This record gives sequence, C-alpha cells and structure tokens, in this order.
Amino acid sequence: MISPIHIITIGLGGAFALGFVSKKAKALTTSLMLVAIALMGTISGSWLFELLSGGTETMVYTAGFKPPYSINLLMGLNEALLTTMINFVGLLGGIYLFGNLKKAGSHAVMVFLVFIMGLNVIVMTRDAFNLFVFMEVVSIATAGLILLTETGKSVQAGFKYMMATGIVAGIFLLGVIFAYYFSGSLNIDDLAAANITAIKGGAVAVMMILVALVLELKPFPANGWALDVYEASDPGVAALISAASATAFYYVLFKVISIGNADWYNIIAIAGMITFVGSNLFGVKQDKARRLLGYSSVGQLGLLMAILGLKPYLGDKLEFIAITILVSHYLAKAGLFWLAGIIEQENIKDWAILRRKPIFLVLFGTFVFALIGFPPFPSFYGKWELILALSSAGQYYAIAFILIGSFLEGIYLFRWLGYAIKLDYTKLPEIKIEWNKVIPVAIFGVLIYVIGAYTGTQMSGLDSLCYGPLLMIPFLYAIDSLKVPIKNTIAILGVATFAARVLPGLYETDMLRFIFTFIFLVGGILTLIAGYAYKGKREGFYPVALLMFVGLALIIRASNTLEFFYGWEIMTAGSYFLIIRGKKSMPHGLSYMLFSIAGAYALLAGFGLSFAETPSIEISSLSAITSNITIIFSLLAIGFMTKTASLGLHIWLPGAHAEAESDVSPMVSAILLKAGVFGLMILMIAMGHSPEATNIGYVLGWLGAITALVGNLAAAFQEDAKRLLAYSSISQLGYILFALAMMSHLGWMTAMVYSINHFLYKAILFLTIGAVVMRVGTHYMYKMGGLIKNMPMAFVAVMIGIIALSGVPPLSGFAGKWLFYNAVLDVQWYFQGAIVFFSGIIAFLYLFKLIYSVFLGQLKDNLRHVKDISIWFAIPIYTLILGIMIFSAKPEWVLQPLGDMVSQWYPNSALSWDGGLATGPYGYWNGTGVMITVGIMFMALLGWLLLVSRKAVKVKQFNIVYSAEAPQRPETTHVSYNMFAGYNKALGWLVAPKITEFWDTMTDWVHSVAHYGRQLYSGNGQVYVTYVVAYILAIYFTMIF
Amino acid sequence: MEYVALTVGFIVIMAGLWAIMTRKNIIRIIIGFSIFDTGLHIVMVALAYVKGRTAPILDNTVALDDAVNLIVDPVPQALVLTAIVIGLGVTALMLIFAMKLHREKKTLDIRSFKDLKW
Amino acid sequence: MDFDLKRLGFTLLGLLIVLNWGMLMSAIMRKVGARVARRYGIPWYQPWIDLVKNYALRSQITHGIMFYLGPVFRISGGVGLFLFMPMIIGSELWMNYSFQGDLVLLMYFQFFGMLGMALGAGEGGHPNSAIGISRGLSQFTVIEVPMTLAIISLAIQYDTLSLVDIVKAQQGGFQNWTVWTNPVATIAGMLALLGALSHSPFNLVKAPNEIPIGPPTEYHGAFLGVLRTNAAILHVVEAALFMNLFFGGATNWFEFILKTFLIYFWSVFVGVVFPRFRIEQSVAWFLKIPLVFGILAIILYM
Amino acid sequence: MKNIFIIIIIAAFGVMLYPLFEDFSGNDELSELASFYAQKENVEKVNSANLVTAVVVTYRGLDTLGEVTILFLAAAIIAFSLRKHSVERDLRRNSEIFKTASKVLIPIIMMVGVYIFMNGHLSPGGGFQGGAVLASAVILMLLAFPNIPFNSKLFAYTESISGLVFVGLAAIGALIGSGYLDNAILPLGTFGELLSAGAIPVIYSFVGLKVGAELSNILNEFQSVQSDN
Amino acid sequence: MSEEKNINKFENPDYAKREVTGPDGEVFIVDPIKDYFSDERPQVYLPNSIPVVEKFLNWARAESLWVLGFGTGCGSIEIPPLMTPRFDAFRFGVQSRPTPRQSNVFIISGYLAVKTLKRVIRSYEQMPNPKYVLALGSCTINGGMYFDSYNTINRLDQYMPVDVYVAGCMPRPEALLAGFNKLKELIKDGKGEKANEYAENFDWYKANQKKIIKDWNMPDYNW
Repeated sequence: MISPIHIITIGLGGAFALGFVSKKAKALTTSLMLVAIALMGTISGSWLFELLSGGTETMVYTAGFKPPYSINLLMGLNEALLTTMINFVGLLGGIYLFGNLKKAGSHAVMVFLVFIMGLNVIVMTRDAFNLFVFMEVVSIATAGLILLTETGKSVQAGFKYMMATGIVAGIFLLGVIFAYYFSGSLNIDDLAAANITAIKGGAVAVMMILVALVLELKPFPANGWALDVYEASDPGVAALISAASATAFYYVLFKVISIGNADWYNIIAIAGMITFVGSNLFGVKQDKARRLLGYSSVGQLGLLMAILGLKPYLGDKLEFIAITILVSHYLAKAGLFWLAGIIEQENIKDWAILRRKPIFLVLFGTFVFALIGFPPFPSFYGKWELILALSSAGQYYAIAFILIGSFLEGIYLFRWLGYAIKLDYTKLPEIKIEWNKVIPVAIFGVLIYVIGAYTGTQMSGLDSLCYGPLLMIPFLYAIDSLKVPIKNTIAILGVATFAARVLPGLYETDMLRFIFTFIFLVGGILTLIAGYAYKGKREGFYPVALLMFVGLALIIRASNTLEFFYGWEIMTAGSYFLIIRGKKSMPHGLSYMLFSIAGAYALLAGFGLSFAETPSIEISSLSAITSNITIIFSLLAIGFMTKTASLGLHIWLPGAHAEAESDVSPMVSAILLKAGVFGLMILMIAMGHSPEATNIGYVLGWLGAITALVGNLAAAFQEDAKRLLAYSSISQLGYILFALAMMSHLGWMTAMVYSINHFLYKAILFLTIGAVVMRVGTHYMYKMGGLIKNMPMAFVAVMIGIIALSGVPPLSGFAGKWLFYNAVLDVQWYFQGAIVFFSGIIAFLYLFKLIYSVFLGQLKDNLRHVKDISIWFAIPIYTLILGIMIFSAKPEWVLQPLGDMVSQWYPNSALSWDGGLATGPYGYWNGTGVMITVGIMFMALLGWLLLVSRKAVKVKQFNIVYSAEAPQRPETTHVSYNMFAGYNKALGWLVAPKITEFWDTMTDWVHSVAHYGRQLYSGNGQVYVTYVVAYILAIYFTMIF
Repeated sequence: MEYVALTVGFIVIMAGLWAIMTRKNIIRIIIGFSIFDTGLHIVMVALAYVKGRTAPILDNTVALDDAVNLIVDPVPQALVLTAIVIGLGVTALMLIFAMKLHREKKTLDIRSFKDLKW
Repeated sequence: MDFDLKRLGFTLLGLLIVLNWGMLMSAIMRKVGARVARRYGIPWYQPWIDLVKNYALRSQITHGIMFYLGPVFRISGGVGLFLFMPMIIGSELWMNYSFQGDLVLLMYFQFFGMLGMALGAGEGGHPNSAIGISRGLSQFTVIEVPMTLAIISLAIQYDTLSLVDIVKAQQGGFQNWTVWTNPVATIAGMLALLGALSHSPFNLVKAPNEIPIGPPTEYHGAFLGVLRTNAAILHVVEAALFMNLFFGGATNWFEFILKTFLIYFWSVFVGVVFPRFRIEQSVAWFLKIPLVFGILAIILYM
Repeated sequence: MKNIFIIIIIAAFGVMLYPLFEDFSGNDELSELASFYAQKENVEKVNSANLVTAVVVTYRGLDTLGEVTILFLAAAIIAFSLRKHSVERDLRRNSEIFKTASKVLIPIIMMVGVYIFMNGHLSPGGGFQGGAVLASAVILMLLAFPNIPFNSKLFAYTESISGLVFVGLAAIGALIGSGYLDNAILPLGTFGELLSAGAIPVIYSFVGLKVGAELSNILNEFQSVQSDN
Repeated sequence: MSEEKNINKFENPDYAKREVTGPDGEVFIVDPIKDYFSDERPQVYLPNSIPVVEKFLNWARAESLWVLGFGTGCGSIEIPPLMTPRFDAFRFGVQSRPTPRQSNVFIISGYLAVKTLKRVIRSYEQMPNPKYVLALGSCTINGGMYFDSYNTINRLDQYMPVDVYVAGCMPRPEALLAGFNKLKELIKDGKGEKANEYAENFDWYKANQKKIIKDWNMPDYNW
C-alpha cells in the first residue's frame, strides 16, 4: 500500500510542479490537477478498500519520531472513507469547474489542488497544531476559490468569510497553545488522555478549541458569513464547501471532541439542534436558490453536529447514523449546488427551467428526497436508526427537535420542488448543457441510489423485496417516451402480475391484508385502465403511479415497522408526484407533502418509542408494549390520521383531490386514503386492547364523528364537483375512523364495509366526474347541467354511486349503515352515533347537488355537443358498479368472511347469519330479500306509470312553465350556485374555515418568525464577527453555569 | 515577567477584537486582525518562557549536555513562527479583498458591503 | 325467501286499505281546515275524483327518462315503507315484509323516495323544482336528528331496533305505550313528525304560491297521480310508524285508523295555528327544541 | 450604544480569558515534550544546534510544509486574482540618492538574507526569516526602480523548484528514511557545523528561497496595481 | 323595410342564433328556438272509445276543476273571493293551482293586452288536454270599453277556443260560479272538447295570433 502521507506529496508536489507547466497550456494544467486528485483519490480509495476488506488501520509518523514528539496521521476506516469522499467530490468538482479553472489559470488550479489536499490532511492529522495549520490552508484556499468567479458579491462574501475564520482561527490557536501549556502535548490523543478540563483554565482552552471547531461548522446564529459564501461563490465552489469542507470539518469535530468532558456532548448536541431548527426555520422565507441551499447545508450540518453530540445515547449506531446522513448530505448538496450552476437561475421560482430537460428535474427531485430522508436513500435509514436509538435512550426532546427541524426543511425544499415541477417555464431561457457540468451531477444522482440500496442491504429487517419492485420505476421511466397505450398496458400488467402472485395466497392466510391488497391493486388496475383515455405521452405519470402502488403493496406486506415505514414513505412520494401533476395542484401538493411528512414523523417517533419499549421492530411486538401506550398510540394514530385526513389534518385533501387529474383523483381518494385506514387497523389490532388505547379510541370516535359532520357540511357548500367529492371523502373517512375507534366486532365490521364501499363508490364517482370534467373542461358544477342527455352512461354511474354512498337501501351502502347502528348501540356511543347519522343525511344535500347540477337541470349552450364519457373510463366504472351490485344483492358473501376475520380480534358476540338474513344484537336485515322486494315493486310501479303515460310527448329543456314566460338562457335557469343558501345561513358557521385559518396562522407565524429572525443576518461582516464572539461567550457561559 | 507578557498579550488580543468589531474602515479592521494575531503571538511566547533561562539554541553558552536545564521551551517558539507566517498570508489575502472591495464601491466602509443578507 | 302468495295478497289488500284511508284522511283534514275557516269545504270524495281526473288527462309531456323514474322512485319509497312496516300486531300476515329489515331499514328507505323525487324533478329542468328540493333536503336533514335521537332512545329502552319487537313490547294495556314509558322521546319524535309531514309551519318546501308546489312543479297528469297516490300512502305509513313507535301499535284496523288519524291530526292541528318558517329558521328550530328533547331522551335512558 | 454592547462583549471575553490567566503559573521546568527535544541523545538524532529549527523543520516539519503552502496559496491567489486588472500606472520619480543607495544596499541585504537561512540550523534565523529579508531587498528594488522589468517567471520557477525540493525531500524521508520529513536522509554531519543536521539546511535554504520568491511575487503583484494617484 | 326593422326591435336577442365554442374547441351554431323548444304540433286526443268509461271520466273531470290562477285583467280581483267562506267554490270541486301544467280551467279575466295575450297563449298551450277556457267579462268577449284601443284585442275566441262566456263588467263571483256550473254541464255532456278544436284549427288560430303579435319569437306551440 502507498502510505497515505503521499496524498500530501502528490497534492503539494503537484501544486508546485504545476508552476513549470507553461502558463499557456491551461487545459493541460487543469487536467494534470485532475490527475493529481485522482491519484490522491486512488490512494485513499485503496485504503478504503483495504480497510473494508479487513485490513488494519495505519498510523503515519513523520520525522522518524513517535508522537507526541512529532506529528502523526491516522488512516483508519473513517479517514479512508472521508478522504475518499473528499477526493471524489474534488475530482468531480474539478471536472465541473474545468472551464472556470482553465480560465483563471494555473494559480487557481494550484489553489484548488491545495484545497483538496488540505482537507485530506485535516481529516487524517492527529496533531492539534497541525490541524490548525491545515485548517488555515483550507480556509485561505477557500477564500481563493471564492474569488474564482469574481463578482462584487463574491468578494464581499469572501471578506466576511476571512473575518469570521480569522477570529475562529485565533480562538482555536489560543485554545491549542493553552492546551499545550496545561497538558504538555499537542497530540489530540494525549490531550484527550490528559483530561485538562479538570482545571478551569484547561476547561477554557478545551472550550476554545471545540467552540472554534463548532464555529467552522457554521452553527446558528453565528453563520451569516457562511450563507453569504454559499450564495455568492461559484456553485461549483459552494458544492465543494458544502460537501467536502463540511465533511472534513465534521470529522475534525468528531475526533477532537474526545478532549472535552461529557458536558461537551450536550453542548454540541444542543448547538446542533438549534442550528438544525433555526437555519431551517429561517430558510423557509428564502427564495434565492443558492442561499437556500446554504440554509439547508447549515441545517444539515447542525443535524450532524447534534448526532455527534448525542453520541452517548447512540452507542455503536453513531457511525452508521452519522455516515448515512453525512453521505446523503454530501451527495445531495453537491448535486444541488452543481445543478444550481448548470441552470444559472437565482430565484427558486425560476427553477421551473429544469423541465426543459426533464432528467434534471429527476435529479433535483432525487436530491430533495434524499435530503429529507425518503427511502431508498441512505438518510432514510440514518434517521430511522437515529430515532430508534434516541427513543431507546429516552431522548424525547432531541427527537422532537430533529423531527421539527426536518419538517421545516421539508417546507422549503418541497415548495421549491413544487415550483420546479409546476411553474411556467416557457419564458425562461434554454439550459446550456456543458457535459463537464452534467456528468458530475449525474454520477452523484446515480450514486445516491446505489449507496441507498447498499445501505438498505445492511439494515436488518428490511426484506430485499422492499426494493425489488422499485426497479419497475426506472424501467418505466426509461420507456417514458413511448405512447400512453403501451406504457399503460405495461403498468397494468405489472400491477396485475403482482396482484396475481399475492392475492390468491392471502385469501386463505390473511383476510385483512387480502382485502386491502385487493383494494390497492385491483383498484389500481381499474383506475389505470382509465389511463387509456389519455392521448400523447403523459410523461412522468407511470413511474410515479407505480411508485405509489409499490408503496401500498409494501405497506401491506410489511412485517416490521421498518418495512412499513419504508413502504409508507415510498407511497407518500409516489402519491405526492401524482397529486402535483394536476394543473393547479402546486399549493395542494405542498400541503399534502407537509402533512404527510409531519404524519410520517409522528409515525417515526411512535415506532421509535415502541422500539424503546420492546426492543423489537416487529409489528406484532407492538402488542407487547406495556407502558407509554398513550403517547405511542397517539403518535401512531396521528400519523395514520394525516393520511385519512381527519379533522384538523384534513386541509390538504380537498385541493389535492380536486385539482388532481381525472384518473388520479380516484387513485388518491378511493385507494390511497385506505392506507391510513390499514395503518390504523394494524395499530389497533396490536395495541387496541389496552385501557389507554380504549380511552384514546373514545377521543378518536368523537373526532371521527365530527370529521364526518364537518366534511359533509362543507361538501354541501362546494361549487367545484371534485372538491365536493373530496370533502365527501373526508367525511367518509371520518365514518371509518369512528367505526374503527369503537374497537368492537360490529364497529370493525362497519369500518371494513365502509372501506370497501367507499373504495367502490368513490372510485366510481371520482372516475365519472373526472371523465365528465375531461369532456366539459370545468370543475364548476354551475357551469354544467343537463348532461344526462349527452352522457347517459355517466349519469347512471353517478346515480348508482350516490345511492350507494347515501346508504339508501337496497344498495350496498345500507349494509354499512345497518351495521353502524347496531355497533353504535352495542358500544353505547349514542351521541356520536347521532352526529354521524346526521352527517349521513347531510350527504343527501351534496349528492343531490352533484347529480342535479351536473346531469339534470338545464343544458348549457357550449355543452350541447359534448360526447359521453370515454369508454376507457366507462369500463372501470361499470366494473365497479357490478361490484356494488353483487355486494348489494348478496351482502353475506362479503360480510360473512369479514365477520370471520374481525372475530380474530374482537370475538363475534351477536351477529349471526341465516342465509341472507343477518341478525345483529339489535336488529335484523335481509339484504337479498330487500333487493328482490324493492326490485319487484319498482318494476311493477314503473310498468304502471309507463302504461298510464305512454303517450307523453317528449319535450325540450325550455318547455317548462315559467310564469307564463319562457326561459331565456340556460345559465339563468339552472339553479346550482349556492344551492343550499338557507342551510348555509343556519349551519354555515359550523364549516367556517377555522382549521384552515388555524394552519394559515401557523404558516404565517412560521414565515413571520423566519422573516424577522433572518434579519439577524444583517449582511455586515463586522456584525457577523460580533456574533461569532458572542457565540463563543454564550457557549462559555453556558458551560460554566 | 511572564505574567506581564501574558497580561499584555491578553490586552492586545482584546484591543484587536475591539478594533475588529468597532472600526468601520476595512483597512483598520485588517489592522485589528494583525493586532489580534500579535496578541496571540505574545501569549504564545509568554507560555514558552521558563524562569531565568535562555533561548533554545545550543551554542557556547548553552551546553548540549545540560540543555534541558538551560533553555526555554522551543515548541511554542516554533509554533509562533508558523503562526506569524500564517498571519502574514491571511493579512495579505485580506488586503487583496480590501482592494477589490474598494475597487467595487470606492469606499472602505464595511457598512457599505451588505449586498448579501438575510 | 319463499314466494308466499297469501302474504302477497294480504299485503296488497293492506296497501289498498292504506291508500284509501290516506285519501279519506286527507279529505277529512281539508274538511277540518275548511271548517276552521268557516267554509263548507270539499266533498269527502274529492281526492278520489282528483286522482281519477289526473290519471285521465289525455296529453302529457315528459322531459326524459328520469322524469318517469322520479315518481316511480317516489312511490316505491312510499310503498316500500309500507311493505317493511308491520301494520297490525298480532296478525302474522298484516306484518307485511317487516321480517326483511328493521327500523334502520325503514329510516333509510324514506330516503329512497326522496332521492328519486329529487332526481325526477331535477330532470324537469325547472328552477323552482330545484329550489324546492334544496329546501326539502335542507329541512329533512334536521328533522331526522331528533327523530334519530328518539329512535336511539327507544332502542336503548327496548334493547332492540326491530320495530316489531318494539311494538310487541308495548302491548298489554295503554300504560305500556312508549308515550308513557318514554315521554321525552315521544315529544322529540312528534316534533320531528311535524316536519316530516311538511305541514305549516314547515311547508316552505311546497310553498304553493312562491315556487308553485315546489319539486313537482312540472308534474301533471298521471305523473301527478302517482305522486298523489304516494302521498296518500306515505302519510298513513308515517303516522303508522309513529303509532308503532310511540303509541302501542294497532291490533286491528279500527285501532290503526283511529291512531293514525289522531297522529296525523296533531300535525294538522299545529299547522292551522302556526305561520310558516323560513328554511333557515326551521333548520335552526329543529336543532334547538326537538334536539334538546332528543338528547334528554337518550340521557334519561343511558 | 452599539459600542457599549461591544464593550460588554469584550469585557465578557476578558472574563473568559481570566481562568487562563488564573491557572497560569509560569514555567519552572521544561515540559516533558520540550525536555525530550533538549535531551542530548535526541538532539544528536537531529543534530541541529538551533532547537527551534529542529522543531520547525523536522519534528513539526508538516506544519512548516503547511506554512509554506499558505504563503504559496496567498501568492497564487493574489496572482490569479490581480492579474486581470492592469491599470495605467502613474508614479512619482524617485530621488537620485534613493536610487543610488538602493543599488548599494540591495546586494548586501540579499547576502544577509542568504546567510540567515543558510545558518538557520545553527543560529537564530531560518528560511522564513531569510526569505523575508530577501524579499525586503526586492521591495527596495521595486520601490527604487518601479519600471524595472520584473522577471516573475524566474521567481515562479524558483518557488516551484523550492517547493518541489521540500516535498521531494520529505517524501524521500518517508521512502528511505524513518519517516516523512526525516532529516537523516542526508549525513547528519558534525554538531554545530554548517553542513550538519542532515537535510535541515537544504530544506531551510529552499524554504528561504521559496519564501523570498513568494513574498517578492506578492509584492510585485501589489506593486503592479499600485498607483500614486 | 320599416316593418322588418320593427320586428327586429322586438326580437329578443337571447333567442337569436348564436355561435358557441364547445369545451373541445368545436364551434357550432345554437338556434334557441329550435334547440331549446320542442317543435311538435298539438295533437287531437280522441275520447275514450268506451262510452261509459268516457262518461265516468267526464264526470270526474267536471267535478275536479283545477283553475289556473292567472290575473290577466281587472277581473282577476273577482276570483279570490271564490275561495272565501261566502262563495266557497271548493264545494264544487273547484280548486286553484299555481301552474298551468296541473290546471284544467283557464279563466281569462278582463281586457287582454297584446302583450298579455302572448303569455295567455303560452299558458293555455302548456295546460294538458282536456282544458277549458272561461272568458270572464265584456272586454274579453268583445273588447268592451277598450273596443278601439290600439293595444288590446277585441275577441278572445279569435285566438283560442272559449268554452264559457261570462258576460258583465265586471261579473260578480256568483256569475263566475254560474259559469263553472255551466262548464260542468258542458263537460258532462261531452262537449268540453275545445282543446281538440284548437288542435284541429291550429293553423287558423296561429295565423290570427301571429297577425297581432309582432314579437313572436317563440315556437309555434308551447308544450
């Protein structure tokens, strides 16, 4: 093996040797530098390989003396990994900056090379003063690189940087020299062993060293200078600072922290968490792309710092967590900065330009998701292990801080992603493609997946099947340029194959999973069939749709919480992309994502706490929890309830469902929401039997009832057909939540019946209305009307859908209502039950409004020639109608297996079957009989009417009695707008958007705090220096008190 | 003697900080940094001092055999050399920045360079 | 389910009785109204004549298929309600098809006709129909709240949702009637009945002069005949429901006629005394007084 | 007002420094580390009379390498960032006395500089000091003869060669000696002689050249953009 | 020329042909009169072929006279007293309905302005067959005191068939009741077939109507 010291030889020697190369041969100079970095990378890489394959770490001594007499360097696994990372990003960064470096000449190239070399040394060195020297090397080189692209701003940023690092270096030097005085050594290991913190002066010296290192990591709020550097320097340089420097300095803190006493872990943890939360909070208000990346970088470093500070609680997981999160940050942030350089747009709203080359958008999305910690990226596993470990250690505040910080980061990153996906890009210029800039980004983009997959294989408990189906996604993306029918067929075949493999076995073994798999996959196939109606390419639809279905399938087959969470996040990501495809979906996609992230973090915290209770991540072990049930159950329930859009957490739903595409709305409404239901069921099966859970169940019951009421009332006052259905979904999910919360046999039967029914009729309604909307080109019901003449197929579908939804016998909706009554009386939830019943009647208001305003009443001028809904929509719709009909005619076919299933958890007390006659504890009901009776009666009466009015003359729409006048315009004759005005006067106050206001106020607060808070960064370098000094003092006084 | 040096060093450090934090002229701020560095160097030398001893150069007055008892600590002296050179590099670079800043806005008032903020 | 011809026959006979009784009852009520206004009033057979005339009108128009289905839905709702309602207690055959479903079925079957009516009237395309329906639905939602609370209270009291069982539990003397054993629920239910029968003060739905008779504005001839047939049936059946719930049911047709008459009379009695509510007023009213009684009824029996 | 705040901060800074002062008690003995350097057998291993030089060049040679790098960096940065701006220079004429005196002094100063770094391992002084003296000669030259053609390429090559020699010697130490920067790759010679202490004088000489060249370069760059207006 | 201009002045722009763009971009012409109104002609409905049944039905029609409450002129003030205790028309099976669809008897009460005539025709045509017209007061029957008015019609039966004429200026409610009784007799005798007469002579009636009504713009028959 080549001694790692030769990294210095190559780096410095190369830099000096470059002086000989002709100043004219600029490309040669730069290429030589890249060769030098590659050689350095080869050395570190070979060490990494060696150490990973079981080699021993090596200590390099200089001058032929052992430490402390001379300087020594360590090449261990960490060092090898980090130097490899640094050299790799250095190499790619060099390629990226090729043009700039070439232009700036050989001196700049030398600076670049020395910069990378210096970072290598500060990772490896074990001598405090040597560390100081090379930190100075790096900071001067950084200042030089900032000057690489010389603008007024970059010079200012550079000067601020020099001022801040000047102070920091001075403090560090002071600390080092006193540490030497008190301990007699400059070697870090000796300093640690000397335990000089025991004396006051020594403690101050250690404080100075550590606080200087912390300051190098840009802690909040003493980091204004760093943000300026990120913003103003060349993106390629910023990428290096963010990826390489940060990595190196983080490791420095990592190795030097041992000189401090145990308190220091706390201080660094707190500093880190404040940084993580603080800078992400201030980032919320930022709209300059690179500065925002700076905020994010600083935040991520804060998280890493916090992780280091939490070392005492993380035990042997520390390195895994730190490395996964560090690597994610390293790859994603470098990639993002590079992207920023390629597209050259300052304002984040202009990042829509990415859509000119969709592959960039994919890369951007990848990096954003990797930063937030979505699977399959490494940070997902890091955060998972972090939360689990913290929970086991009882560090609840730390969990809260970390999750809040991550959430705040999610706000701006997803807003940004939303801008990129949705805003208009036609006015923006073309992207200039320079291959040397694109290749590094692409390599990092691929690498982040590879490393994520590798990390996944290192996790215990994660089945390889968890990422197998994900391979469909790149495949579908690869064929994205094909036409819709081909892709649709492939997608359907994919889902169908999966369904065919999974479903038959499940029916015997696990009814619950069978039902939900059926809803997810068969529902998926049916909604995908509607996709044939689309023309053109529909770019990007199929990968994300499949992503959602894969996520759903993973949730079902998860056997432990890790797999479950993995699937949950995959599903969230897929559904986010699906939702945001709608024309006006940008804000709704964002709010969906934010609620989803918040929910996911609640889940994560819940899973973490449950892990702390049982030390097992098996889902079945949830039932073994004996203490903390209230908090765990609540957290998990809240997490699932964000998906089921319970009251308070529902505001994302109406917009998201309403603005989504016609065949996406049923996917997200009829199918996706059931994931939350499934989660709640899993949770309650495991934990529902404890008295604490029963108490929460009581609360959930009320919540469900009120959700149902408010959802239906709000639906009745909508003018937008899809929004109406979306509110209806909220209330239906309220029913289901209510029924689940009863935690009794009948309650769960009700919930299951509602789930199945809601899937059937909401899919029908959303598909039909979506298809109608596709034809008429508006969501607003008052702009439609009288379409029954043009769209009889759609009308019949909606009619059956609303009859089923309203629960009117003889259709299947009644099964749910009947069970519901028995269940309510059984558990004695009379008032909640009455509220739910009330809301059930209110459903008539909006159902009538829906069918009347769209299909009945007056046909409008411009809709006279619209055609019936596309056959590709009709096929799934009528398939589902067939399902409703079968369920209605033979409810026992569905209900009996359901009863057997629910009996596993809640023994059957009263419900018995005699053929088609169900007898509950309170009542009885013969679904088949009612169907036949009503059918015969209906036919007889229809026959009678047809007989007596056989000669009726068919007239047209204005042939109505109109106070002796004739209507003049269909628009003025169609009663639709504000249809339930009287009702609104009486009960409208119930649906005053208090909750939306609440969340709006919260958002405003966050933005206001961010707005006023970030004025801390006044832009004056001197002020920043003051912050730095004040920060040092703050840490000092914190330490002594 | 060493106490005096240390005290003076600390005071110079604080004076440097004062200059850095209050002077508005960039050149003065850079001078402040130099003062700050100088203070550090004084402190380093003060720490190296051993009462009544001489410089760590072995010549006729300092016998090789008894050097341990005759010289002051050479390490901080070596360090201070390095620190001075580093300080020189930093100062040179800062001056470059100062020059460029002046070229940009024709002023050296640090308060005028607030284009980057928030 | 076996096809039972005898039961079918009895049911149809019952339907005939109920239909004619409904006609007669509405004539009597109008007569009562006339006498209150010091008029002679219509002849007692007027409803039959009107019905015959309506069926006998020669020309008719139709707005489309739902225009046909609406009245059919409507009358199916009425007849269905009749079918699933036990009429005479103690007679297996007069129990109709009540073995197919319980009180819940009855409550939800009311919506069947309403929904159909709404659809049919909607197809007519007349704005007044839509206005009438929106008012009707608005009012209906709140009527059902005290009603539901009363029914829940009864279900708690009798530990069943089977109407047959509830009626049977009230047999053996009038002291067993719900009206005595659970007066609060009865009050709630009877207040709800006022709305359900759409008499003044809750007749804004029809509002004959402002939005000519509301939903069925466009209906005429045989369509109107069907609707009137249904109205006759429905009024009796609704009264019968309340009779069964609160007043001990009926053991023979005489008792049936007497009790349904008195129950129906209650709403007429209120109707001739009180002026009409606006829709938001009636919504608010039902969510105040009857709701309080409903809640009280449950609290008392919880 | 703002200044009061800063006074408070600085006072607090003083408070923070106080424990250092409080726990400082001067030195009565050398620390273990320093004694090691001063012990005879160890001194003989390096064989440099100036212990500071021994520490600087050998024991902590890596620091020195970094130090050299920093100067190198500073020079490089100044070079690439100032190159772009060449302004019209408008300079005063220098006096005849100044010019003549400079002609006499420059070679002498250079001699002194060379002496200082060549004897760095024996007497106070060394590469950095010597280099600085060399550079002072250059600055004198630049001031006296502003328009003299300055061969920056020569300085650049000097700089590069010196740097390479330093790094090369260091690497040779790692390859054939007992470690990176081992000075024993050359004969250690007799204690106190000019040609002693192994590679130290060589390294220090080149450091001196390098520092001189770098500082000269820096000064030249500054001077090239200087204007008396 | 000036004639045409006049017609244009009366024409309702809402019934003019208009060009419309559909949601899919298709441009087409909408002709409201044609597209929004049925253009069926009235039909003649034969009485039931079984005389007994027809007799029974006629009896039922006669005993259930649903009146369209349409205040066409000053005479309409005489109609409300019919329902008061003093006259109590309910006794005779006379009830008022608010919509022509459900009415059988149309009381044209008093002078008929041309403008009103148009509405009267529309309402009349919207009533189901069989339907009866009761002309109340001189103005309706022969113009009365408005016989030379430029804007009222003189004879209603030029424009629609009239079953019963109740003369007077104004006739009192008693006269109206007598008119009802007369109408009943007519119906019971099977003579209440004026609706079929209207259908049979439709072209004649239409020509008369169009002659006097300048701003016709409605379909020929209002279903």
